Amino acid sequence: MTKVVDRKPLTFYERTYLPTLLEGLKVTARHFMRSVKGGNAALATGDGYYPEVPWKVSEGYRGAPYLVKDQEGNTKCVSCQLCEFVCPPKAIRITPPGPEGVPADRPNAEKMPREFEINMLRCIFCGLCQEVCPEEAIFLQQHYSLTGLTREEMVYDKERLLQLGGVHAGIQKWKHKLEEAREQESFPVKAD
Amino acid sequence: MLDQLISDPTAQFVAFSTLKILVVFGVLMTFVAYAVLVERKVSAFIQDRVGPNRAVPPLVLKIPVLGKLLQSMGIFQPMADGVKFFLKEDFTPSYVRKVYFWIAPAITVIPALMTIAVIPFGSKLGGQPMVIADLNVGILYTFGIVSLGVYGIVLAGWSSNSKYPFLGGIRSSAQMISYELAMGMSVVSLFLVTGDLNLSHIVEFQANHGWLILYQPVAFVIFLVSAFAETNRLPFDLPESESELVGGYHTEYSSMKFALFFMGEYANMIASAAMMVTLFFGGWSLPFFSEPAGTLLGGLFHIGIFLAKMIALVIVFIWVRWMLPRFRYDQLMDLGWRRFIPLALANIVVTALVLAALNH
Amino acid sequence: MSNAAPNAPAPTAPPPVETLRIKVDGRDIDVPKTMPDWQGRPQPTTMLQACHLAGHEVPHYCYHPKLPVAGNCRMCLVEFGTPAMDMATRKPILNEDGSVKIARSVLPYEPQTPRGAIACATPISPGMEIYPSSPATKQMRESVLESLLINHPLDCPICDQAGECKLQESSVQHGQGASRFVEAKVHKPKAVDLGPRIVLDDERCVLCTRCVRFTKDIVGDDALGIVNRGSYNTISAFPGKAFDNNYTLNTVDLCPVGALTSKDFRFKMRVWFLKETRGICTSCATGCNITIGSREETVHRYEPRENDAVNGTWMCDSGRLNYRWIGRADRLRDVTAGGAKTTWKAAIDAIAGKLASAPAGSVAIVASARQTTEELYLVKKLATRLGAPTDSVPREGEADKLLVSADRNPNSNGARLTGISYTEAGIQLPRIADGIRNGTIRSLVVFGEDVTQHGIGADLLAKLELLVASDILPNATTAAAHHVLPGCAAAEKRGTFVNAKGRVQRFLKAVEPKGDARPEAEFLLELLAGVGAGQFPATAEGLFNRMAGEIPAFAGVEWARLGDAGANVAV
Amino acid sequence: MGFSIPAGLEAELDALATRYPQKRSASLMFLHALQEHFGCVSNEAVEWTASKLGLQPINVLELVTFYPMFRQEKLGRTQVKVCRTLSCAMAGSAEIRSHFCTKLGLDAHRHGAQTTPDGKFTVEFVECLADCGNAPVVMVNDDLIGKCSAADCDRVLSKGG
Repeated sequence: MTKVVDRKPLTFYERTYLPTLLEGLKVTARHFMRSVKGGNAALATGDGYYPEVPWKVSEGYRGAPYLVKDQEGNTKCVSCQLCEFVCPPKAIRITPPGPEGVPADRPNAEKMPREFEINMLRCIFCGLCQEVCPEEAIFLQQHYSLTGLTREEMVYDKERLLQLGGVHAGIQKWKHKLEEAREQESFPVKAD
Repeated sequence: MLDQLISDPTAQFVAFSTLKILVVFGVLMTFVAYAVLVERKVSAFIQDRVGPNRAVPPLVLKIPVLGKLLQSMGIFQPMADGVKFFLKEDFTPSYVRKVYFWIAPAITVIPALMTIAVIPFGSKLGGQPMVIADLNVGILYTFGIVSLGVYGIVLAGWSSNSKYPFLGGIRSSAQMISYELAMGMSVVSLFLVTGDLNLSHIVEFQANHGWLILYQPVAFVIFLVSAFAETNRLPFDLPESESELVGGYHTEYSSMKFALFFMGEYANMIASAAMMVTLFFGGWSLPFFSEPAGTLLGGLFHIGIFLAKMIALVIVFIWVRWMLPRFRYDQLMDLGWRRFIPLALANIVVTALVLAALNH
Repeated sequence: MSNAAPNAPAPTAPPPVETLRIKVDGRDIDVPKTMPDWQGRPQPTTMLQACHLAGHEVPHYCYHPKLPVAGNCRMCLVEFGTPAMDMATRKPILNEDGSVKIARSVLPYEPQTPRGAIACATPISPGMEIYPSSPATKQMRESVLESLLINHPLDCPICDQAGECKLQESSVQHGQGASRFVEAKVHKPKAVDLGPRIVLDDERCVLCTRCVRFTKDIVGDDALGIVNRGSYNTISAFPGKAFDNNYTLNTVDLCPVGALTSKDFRFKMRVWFLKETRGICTSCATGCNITIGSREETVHRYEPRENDAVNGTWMCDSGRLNYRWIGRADRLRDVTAGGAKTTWKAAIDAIAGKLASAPAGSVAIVASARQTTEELYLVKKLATRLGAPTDSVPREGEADKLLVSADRNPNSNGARLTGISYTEAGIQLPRIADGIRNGTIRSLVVFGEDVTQHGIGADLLAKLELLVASDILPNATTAAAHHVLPGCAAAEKRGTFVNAKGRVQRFLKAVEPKGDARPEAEFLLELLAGVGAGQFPATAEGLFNRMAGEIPAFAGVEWARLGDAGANVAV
Repeated sequence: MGFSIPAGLEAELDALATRYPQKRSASLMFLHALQEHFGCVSNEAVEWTASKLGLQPINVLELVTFYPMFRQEKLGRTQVKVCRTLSCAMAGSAEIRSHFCTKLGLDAHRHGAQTTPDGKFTVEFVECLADCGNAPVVMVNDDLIGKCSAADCDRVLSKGG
């Protein structure tokens, strides 16, 4: 439902723009004075300033995207390349396994990336990769301080992403499929 | 020989003028550098941040208490900035028009510095008038020089040969022309009141009769807003507008050439502030301290007064920046042409009528 | 699309098509009474075809215009109605306003429930009304789709079909957001090795039997069938028998879901990344129309492109897989002179200088019927200027009854029409060899062929004063050549081929040439200018039009009018 | 391979094939005959049938896997068919089957027919045996046992084998 809010006509004084102006000056002056007196926001919320005291990120903070493993230490990514497709700055680059490539390191998933690279210099931390991932294999994690001395160094490869990403204990879709299939067993399932 | 030279008035004038120019230039450049620091610090404080508090030369930290304090105040930041600007790669894109591209920063910064020449920044110091050039047409000189500054920006925008700078340059020229009119007309009423164009005389008038802001508040408002526009400060920074023109006219500039634009902007700001102090706030005078100084100490005190007023106005410039969003281009034009110019004209007429009535 | 060649006899006025007036989604439309079936024979028009003509696409899995109708997927169910008939008087019942009353098809004894019909197999009748977007039709589709998805593994992330999967598309358009199926799914064999080129995932199969019908009715190799019953239905080959004929990969295209996937393309690239370029298969003289799928200058697959005048919707496996050499690591990348790398400018200048000063008759040119018609035309211009004998190399194989032609060169007719080879390709080669042997021919220019395999041995090549070889891959001839000019695969340039039946078809560039390689036409133009043979248009379009203007067989044909389907020329 | 058809049977089947207007129509009769002879229809038998009738093996395999009466593996000497259609299912046919399975050491959770390793018994679920009034119904070879109880099962087990 649209609610129409009537705008009150401005008085002449208000139309000179001055009252809002002065109001604005007041607000900024207030903040200025507070900072001068030492009531700085960074100090008020933390223990100190950034490089010495690392910034404590909040729960929902979205930092660098990393790949995760499941609780059994297997790569979750199946190289579906949706993140590569959706990535607005084209920071993600996946080399699929190809016909003779490495099979997945967990049963039944059939597929995992041969190489998975994220160019952290291109990444804009938008989180679309995480959103689009059907396997819950990539997450924007709390790491915000990405530095390096060369451009090459800032292209994180699969090993590094997996190592930084850690473990995400989610549902193990492929494992359950395999178990379900094994229970029915009248059809052999190619596994492992 | 030397005695002769010392006693020769021309030689004296040359010597003192050179000295004044050097000192004023030095002070101005220092002010420019520290205006940047003040800008950053004030901005930070307004936004609940801390601002520059890192740069410190080696060994300074060894000084107990003071070293730490200087560092946290960011006193050395301008030096670091300067060094950084000098060391940055001076990159000239292949597609620019080289001559104009190179000359533009200079054209921006020189007029900004030259404006200072006619400002009386003190009463007298050891018998010397504290103004570099005590021109009879001081204010006309100022307007003439200031209007040259726009060429630097327009040239920079045009010669960069790329879209954003070009748009920035175009905006700048329109904006400068628009507000110069309003600015020029706002001061006409001041001269009606004082009957003189010489800035030193205007200051003296104020010392004797009270500040001109009391006589001409409308002119002050117009002058103040126009000064914001002339110096490309927010809310009138359309030629730069980082968010839409990615820097506008100086998008393609780097290193020292960029630094010159930067210095030009702040020098302009300081010059505007100095001009406002001179025109509206009684220059070096205070209501209870208005006699031209006879002693050295008094002279220095007057200079101090002038600088204090100027710094206060510079801080206002910075303060306003964090309070207003950027004007839209049509709003800017509307304000200039349809509000301020008629208002300034009306102000002149009213002032003239009032003066005529009083003189009768 | 009208692609009749202008020099073909003017078509006689087509007989008036008998039409029926029906209503599709409330709008009147006249549709032909009969339409061609999968073999091209006229059959009563079906509701699906009528809906197509009316602009309504009815979703379907088992129906394919080039396969016999099976009607087993039920996805094309639509609600319809026919004019109501008074049983006693055999007269149509009229509404109050005088229009014919339409009786919606309903279940017997349950007149509230609409009864759909499968649009792919139900012929239309006069006055019929089809409701392809009615609520009942939508509900039928939803239910059918839900049923098809009951045992589907939903493994799109690892499925090669994702992105071109009818099941995905229909799920988005007609499906339900969530599954209501809570029981354990039936699990079927996964990653079954069906044949040397095909992998089968039975869980994904929707049992449309397109593959079964294709291999039985089109190829005549009755190798696939459905075993077991009920929810355990499984596509299978007989145990121990591989599904192996030269057309197996068509079943991958046919498969509306990801059940049949190509081993060659397996897990190679997601289809949504592939740039699609219209090309022509170069493996034989049939000239099957293909779509080249490439990403970032790498060709990933060939797929057949529909052209009823040439290949229908099929192509053979051997042609489809004949692309890997384009990206081979040992491709000729550098222009070399005497084994040392040089520049195009230097090489062309040197060759042109030598050729221009060669006495008439001392130069021979061996071209290739794998080159484009435009290139062959330029080669012919060069030969005419130098007075050189020319020929191309014949390449013969076994023809099959479906697509593969005995002539394995894609452009033999192009070589013939441009005058490179005579009625029979290859008859000049022994004469050129003799010429080299007795010393009358001292310079040889070879395009895209290894002449050591075709009667001009390495000993003869050693006798030459000048051997220029332009090729794509290294071979004995390029090894012996004084000048090597790297050329392009068809996928790396634009041009035309004339197929065995005389159909001129154009193909477009899919990927950039590797290294310094350039399309042959480009450096032929420079060579021609260098030997003083005149200027020619620099684009494939311009060259083709110039050639068409000169060669009588091409009279009236223009690049722009070739379209995607090509045009016929007299051969 | 060890797959051979006795000459008599082959002649009989050849004669049978001629009785049909289309040769492939004889497939079912062939398969019945082969199953009777060998106890099951092996892949070799399928191939033999296909070659006899001018079909592809897969066509015959489709039939074999479709009809439940054709077996691809040899069954036990006593075949226990437990009905699992509605009436019997509601009357406890699942318990009957698992009773058989546990007694015979078979896996009650497995799908399809199971034969004991000694080849004596085969237990399987089948669809309706058309005696719903006497549910649960079990068919042991050709004998129908209505209102089957655990005791009936044990009796079958002790008798059969």
